[in-house]
Amino acid sequence: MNPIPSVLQVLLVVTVAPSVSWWIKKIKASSQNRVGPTLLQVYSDLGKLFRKGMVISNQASWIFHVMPYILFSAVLVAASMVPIFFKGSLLGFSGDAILFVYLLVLGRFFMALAALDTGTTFGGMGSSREMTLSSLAEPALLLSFFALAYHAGTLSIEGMVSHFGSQSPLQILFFGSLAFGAMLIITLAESGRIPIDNPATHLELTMIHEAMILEYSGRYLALIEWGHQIKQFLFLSLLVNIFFPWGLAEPGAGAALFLGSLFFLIKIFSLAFVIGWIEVHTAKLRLFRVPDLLAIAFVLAVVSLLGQLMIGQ
Amino acid sequence: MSMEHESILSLIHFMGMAFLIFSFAMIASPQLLSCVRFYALHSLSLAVITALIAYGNHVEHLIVPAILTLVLKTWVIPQIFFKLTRRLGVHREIESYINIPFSLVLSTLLVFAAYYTTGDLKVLRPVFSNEFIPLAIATILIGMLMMATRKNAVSQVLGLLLLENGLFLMAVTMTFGMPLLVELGIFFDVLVGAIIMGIFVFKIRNAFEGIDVDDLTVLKG
Amino acid sequence: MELFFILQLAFYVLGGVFSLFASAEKENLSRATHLLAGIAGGCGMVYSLAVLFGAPQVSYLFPAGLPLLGSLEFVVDPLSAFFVFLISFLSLATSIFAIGYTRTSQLQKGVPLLGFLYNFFILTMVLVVTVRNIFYFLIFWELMSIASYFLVVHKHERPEARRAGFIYFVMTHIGTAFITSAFILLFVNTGSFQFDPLSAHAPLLSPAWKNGIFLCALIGFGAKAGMIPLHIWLPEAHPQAPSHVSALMSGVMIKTAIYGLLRFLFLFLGKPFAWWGSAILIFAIFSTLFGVLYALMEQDLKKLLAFSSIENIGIILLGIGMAVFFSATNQPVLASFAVVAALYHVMNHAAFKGLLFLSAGAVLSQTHTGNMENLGGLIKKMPWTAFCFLVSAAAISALPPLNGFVSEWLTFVSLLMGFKSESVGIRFFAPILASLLAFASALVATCFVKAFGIIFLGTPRSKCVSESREVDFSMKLGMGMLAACCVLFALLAPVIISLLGKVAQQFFGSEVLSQHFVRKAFLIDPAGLSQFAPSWAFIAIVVVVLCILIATRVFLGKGTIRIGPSWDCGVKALSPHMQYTATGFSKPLRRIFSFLYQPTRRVEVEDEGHEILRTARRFESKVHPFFEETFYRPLSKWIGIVSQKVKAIQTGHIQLYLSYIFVTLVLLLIFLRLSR
Amino acid sequence: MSILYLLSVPLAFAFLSLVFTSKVLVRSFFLLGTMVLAVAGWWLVFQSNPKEKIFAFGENLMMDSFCALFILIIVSIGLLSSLYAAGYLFKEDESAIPLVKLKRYAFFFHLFLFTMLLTVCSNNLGIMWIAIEGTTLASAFLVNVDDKKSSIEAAWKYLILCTVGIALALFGIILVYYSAISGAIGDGKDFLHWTFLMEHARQLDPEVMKLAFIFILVGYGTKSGLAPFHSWLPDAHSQAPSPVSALLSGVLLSCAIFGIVRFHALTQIVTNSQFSGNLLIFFGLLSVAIATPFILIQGDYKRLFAYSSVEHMGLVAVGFGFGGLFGIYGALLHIINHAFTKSLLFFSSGHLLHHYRTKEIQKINGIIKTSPLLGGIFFLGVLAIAGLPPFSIFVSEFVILASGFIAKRFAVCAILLLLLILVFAGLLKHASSMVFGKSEQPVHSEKSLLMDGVLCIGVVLILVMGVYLPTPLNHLLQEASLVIQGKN
Repeated sequence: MNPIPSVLQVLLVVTVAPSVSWWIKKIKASSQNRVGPTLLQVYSDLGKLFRKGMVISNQASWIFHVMPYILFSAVLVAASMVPIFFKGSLLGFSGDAILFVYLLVLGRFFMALAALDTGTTFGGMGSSREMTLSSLAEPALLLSFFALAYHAGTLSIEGMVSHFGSQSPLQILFFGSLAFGAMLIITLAESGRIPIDNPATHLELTMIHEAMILEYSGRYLALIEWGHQIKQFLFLSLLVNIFFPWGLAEPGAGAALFLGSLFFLIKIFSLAFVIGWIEVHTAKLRLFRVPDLLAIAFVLAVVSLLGQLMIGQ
Repeated sequence: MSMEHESILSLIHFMGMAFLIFSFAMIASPQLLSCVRFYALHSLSLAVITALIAYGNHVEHLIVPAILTLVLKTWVIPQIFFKLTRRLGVHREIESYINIPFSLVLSTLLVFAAYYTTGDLKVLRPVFSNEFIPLAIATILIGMLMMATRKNAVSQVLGLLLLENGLFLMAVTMTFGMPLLVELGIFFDVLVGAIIMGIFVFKIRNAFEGIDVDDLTVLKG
Repeated sequence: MELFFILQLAFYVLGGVFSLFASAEKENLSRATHLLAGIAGGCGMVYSLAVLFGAPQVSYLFPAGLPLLGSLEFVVDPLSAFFVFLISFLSLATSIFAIGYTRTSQLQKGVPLLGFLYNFFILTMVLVVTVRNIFYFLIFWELMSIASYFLVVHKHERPEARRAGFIYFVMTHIGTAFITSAFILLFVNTGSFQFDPLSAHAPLLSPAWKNGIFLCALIGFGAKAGMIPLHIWLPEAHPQAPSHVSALMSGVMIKTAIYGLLRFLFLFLGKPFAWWGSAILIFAIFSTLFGVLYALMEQDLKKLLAFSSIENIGIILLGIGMAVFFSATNQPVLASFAVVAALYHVMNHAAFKGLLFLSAGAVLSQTHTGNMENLGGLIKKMPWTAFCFLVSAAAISALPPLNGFVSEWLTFVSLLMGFKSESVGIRFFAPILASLLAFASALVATCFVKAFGIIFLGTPRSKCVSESREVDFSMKLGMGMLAACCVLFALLAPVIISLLGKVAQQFFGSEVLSQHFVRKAFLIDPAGLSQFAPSWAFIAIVVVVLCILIATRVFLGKGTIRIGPSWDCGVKALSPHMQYTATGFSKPLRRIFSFLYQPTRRVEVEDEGHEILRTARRFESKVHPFFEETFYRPLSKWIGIVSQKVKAIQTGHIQLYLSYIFVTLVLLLIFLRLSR
Repeated sequence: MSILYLLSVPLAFAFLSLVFTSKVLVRSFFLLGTMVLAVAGWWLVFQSNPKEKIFAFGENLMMDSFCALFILIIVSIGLLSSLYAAGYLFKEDESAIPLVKLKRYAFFFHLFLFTMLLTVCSNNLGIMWIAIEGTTLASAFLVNVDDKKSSIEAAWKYLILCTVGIALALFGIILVYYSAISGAIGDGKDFLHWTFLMEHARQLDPEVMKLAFIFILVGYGTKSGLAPFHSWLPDAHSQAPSPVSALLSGVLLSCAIFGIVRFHALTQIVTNSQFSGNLLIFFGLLSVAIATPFILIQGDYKRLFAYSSVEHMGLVAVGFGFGGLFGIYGALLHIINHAFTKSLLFFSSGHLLHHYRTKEIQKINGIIKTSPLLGGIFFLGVLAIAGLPPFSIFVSEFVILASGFIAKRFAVCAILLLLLILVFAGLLKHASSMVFGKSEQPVHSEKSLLMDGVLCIGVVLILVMGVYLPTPLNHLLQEASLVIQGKN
């Protein structure tokens, strides 16, 4: 099968990702009866950042310079493994869910190091909190993947998506909903949304993700922001394609691709609406209450696995 | 011959009783020198018993140990003790962990235990007459009691010699005595043992100004 | 090939003898000893790789000196060859490192003895994994412990070195006692001291004997491997030894225990029972979790690395546990995959843990302090060491392109193959274990972000960092070799797995073929769960990074860069003490897991009069060492009390001694009377 | 006749040493005596065929492979001890011992060797009893060479306790003699000959034999330092000068065990039950158990090695108790290994006393810094006695453990392993606190080549025996274990 649609898919992911984060900002603004940024505003911000010069700390070492590229490439490789607009993907054959999760860990590892590099308190605080919370989130994410793998019989994401595509919704409703709940909480944690981390503010009490990239500016900041938006988009597309897989086009179908991807965009924007709605209606949790939320996600994943075992497929 | 046999038998029993009384006397004597004298008498009765058994059963090679006991244990060893106590100027009384009446009660208990355990012993069919076995074991137990309760080094040695006498009586009544060579060796050992213990008592008195065994408790743990 | 085997032993002996005459001023002799050790490592790699690549087994028979106890026979079969390769390649790297390291001020005095013990230590390890006789195995096993004891106690002026040495030697001795009883139980069954009759007789063992022998072997080898309840010596002993030795101890010595365990489980005990698998899994998951949780709380770098060794031993045992479980429910192909996963992690751990200890040694040699709190900003002074530490930190946190991820992925998949077994218990617990493994590896990532960040990044926290400068060439070469291995072992994964397949064949018979695990460049699992191509992942990441670099350079030009001070909220006095410290970094986890750590903190506050602006003079926070406090300390206190009590029977009174004799005599007479 | 020659050598040199007046002559004849004895002993043992027995003095004296082993130990350790004593006691510096004491020491030393050889060579159980009593009397003077208060106390306790013990043993011998007579086997002359009794063991009465073995076990057990009767051992061995305590610990205890094993062999055949074996295992285990706490919290290193002797004698008793080829072979090998290792340890403690003038473990640290040779050998010696592999003790402990597992006594072996670990921990704690660390006391270090030479010979011996066992020794051991099992 020709690789062109999958290459196209990666490019499409890269371009559509900022629009989803714009859509969430738009929902928040409208619910606070503000106007909110226009669609072009997000893209122009990125463009502006790319063109601006950079102010780099005198303490920074080569890790500070290398980190944005590693982060962006890790997210990009992860994106090329996940079927988004249709059931195929560029590098899906080379790995499975574990590789996907650990690619994100690679990005986070270097981001935490770069945060410590400039020797500021914010960097240390951000990396310490980020690594702690992500190490609590990772087992829940992997366990929900394992629960899905138990049902789908394979660990590769492509396999899971095509398997759940052919399943009738009623059959997987019970354990699927539990796994969806767990994955949703993890998506909020990974993309740094409200209940866990406040993306919009620079108040040291609340920021985790922002604290790490405080020292960045110009091109590096653009790459990091963009990577972050792609990662968020990836998680949302994972949720959509695994739990609401209907209408996703087969890899070969030329014409159906457009229809399938259109249908996918609708689904993704509605899920983004849900994220935005959650963000508006919940307050940020205290830092040491977040482990309880992640524990809930872990329990949901365990129960979904137990459910499958008890009911027996 | 039989009458003579009876009289020898009764004589032996009388000496056996004397043997037991003297061991009681030794444990009950408050004075060191009287204890040594009783030891001499105790060995004398042992010698007589041995001689009588030898004569009664025509066991010639028992005569030599009888004479040796007579010479060594009734005369040589007591002399050593007398010279020792005189030279050392050791005070005469015998200190003990338990007072004399209590030690007498204990020794009677031991004698009763000896008779109870070995009185009707089917296993040991002694050559001569079987009531001497409990007597010998009683003497051994009294010797042990004496050693375990006396504070004075010399009286400990006396307890040991009392124990040896019990053993020797057992040997004589059980098997008409060991082969001559072994008997000589045992006597020689007992004699040298007594001499060396005497030397050591002398050393203790020099070092500790007194032969009270309680000072000898420096080495612990 | 026998020639290379003899050559290796000869070179070690020669190196040892050479070092006895070397002394501080005669530099070239101490350099020669480590060079010889390196060459010996090279020879070892030659014949072990040859055997792994299919050459016939190397075997050698020494004339035995002792009667009654069998012959001193050495055979290098695939399993031994793998471990010899491990020992040789790591000792090659550490020897090259040691050439420079022994010259630094760290180890000026006692060099001759150190060199001799170093060579002797590696020699005994090689002998342990190749000997084929019970009695001589135990002799070399204890010689290995003696050599490592003297290395741990090398700087014996410090009381903690002596204490660490003591704990280490006693715990090893306890382990050896169990191993001895396991071996003798086997000997009693088969009547021979050689290994081959033991494995031949394996199927005829009765269940009671098998369980007994299994327990003894598990406890014995577990104590040496640092399994969780018996691990207390590891964080004490490894930091005290010189760094290139603790690299060997962590990288390879605890693996000889894994070698012993494998030989028992799959060769001597025939078909295992299912509960063995679950027992090993329980110990494994505890070791993994407790290992990393305690590593996170450490300030001393080498103690942190020692605890992380416990964690990696847990991962290896997870693989072995699943292998035992699968072979108990007679699925040999799945079992061999799990064994391959465990062995692969053994090799990877040797590579990156060795590199971690070597770079820690480099840092120690320059800054003379292992405490992370007063390091920082070393990346500017020691860039090469920092790069190697970064590579090994990334590898141990299982980041994709490197070898850590490959063996972690294999362990994950071997755990998840539990789906295929029919017992519901394992079908449920296998994924739970896998998620706990994920949790542990995430914590490892946190731990090594802390370690690397606090030591190498940010601004120097104390002046001892300023005098340090990059280490000399031999140390850099040693570290570079191991860093290259971390990448190489990832890219060559298909080749390595087919080699390890041969070792699995030795355990599970010949129907296990390597194409069950490898298809061209892909690692596949026999249960068909998933596939993974390490080379593809590596190429993908590198290519994408280059593309982005070139794209931004071409489209947006160079871009102006202005150097300015880090953001200091306008305070204008961003002092190094404002940075996060190691204690601070692990503070959130200490709070979240306070039920386990029971943290205690003591703050000495000093206020010059006004109580608002008080300055904390001294802050001390301690974590409750669970195992020492609840089991080992009370045990030793109890032994002390009992001994004091028993001491009372020797009061010095002669009468008492006499009554001991008489009372025993009377009791014996009564016993005789009753027993008749 | 050659046994009589062997016995006459020490006797002759004992009385010879009283004759001389100058210290040099006494010293040289003292050394000459043990050298001649050693050569005579080795020649006698290694030229005779281990299979058959050599009789002398009307079958009262006998030498078979079992006795030959002990002769080897006595003469070798005697030689080592006299070499060490030549350097340790006969030194010329200010604290030299007066000539009269040296002559007395030489006299009793050779007498002591004579009595031990007599014990081992005697076929007649009565003569064996007399010889063992002789060893007590001879060594009583050796214990308190320097007339300090504590050494007199130790000698006194040693004398009284051992004499009481041996008296009880006499009772056992009487019982054996009695059972021989009541069995009415042959003419009365050689009823006490061990070889005779072994041949006619079937006719002896089992009940009397059991009673006799109990008295023998209590009697000779006191002499060999088994558990409840061991109280004299730490005092005597720690107060005696080092060459003497090496001889006491290494050889005298083994000769007492020799006595017990002879009766054990006899009882095993007479009662053909494990009665005596179980008793030996019980008391052996009790000795190891009682010695362990003392080793753990000991303050004085000579007492530490004395208690380690109690522990190793317990191990030997357990080895004989397990029985079988492995058990007896291991126990005999353990006696030899223990003799050499323990004497090395006492020689090194003599060195320590010589250098540091104190027996306190706390007061000594950093030996490796002040005198590396002594520190190294001392530490290796302690590792050897703790039973670590390259040394010989590990070989025999392994064989004894193997025999324990063969005899299916898992509980006993488990307890033994646990106790051995505790002993190892105790010994290591003391040794590492003494050898390592910073040393601050002044050291009176005048080197004596002879003493260091003996130490080096000792270390080399135990290392070699840990790896290689000479074949003639191996034949002797195999033959001896057959003799004890009564199969030859």
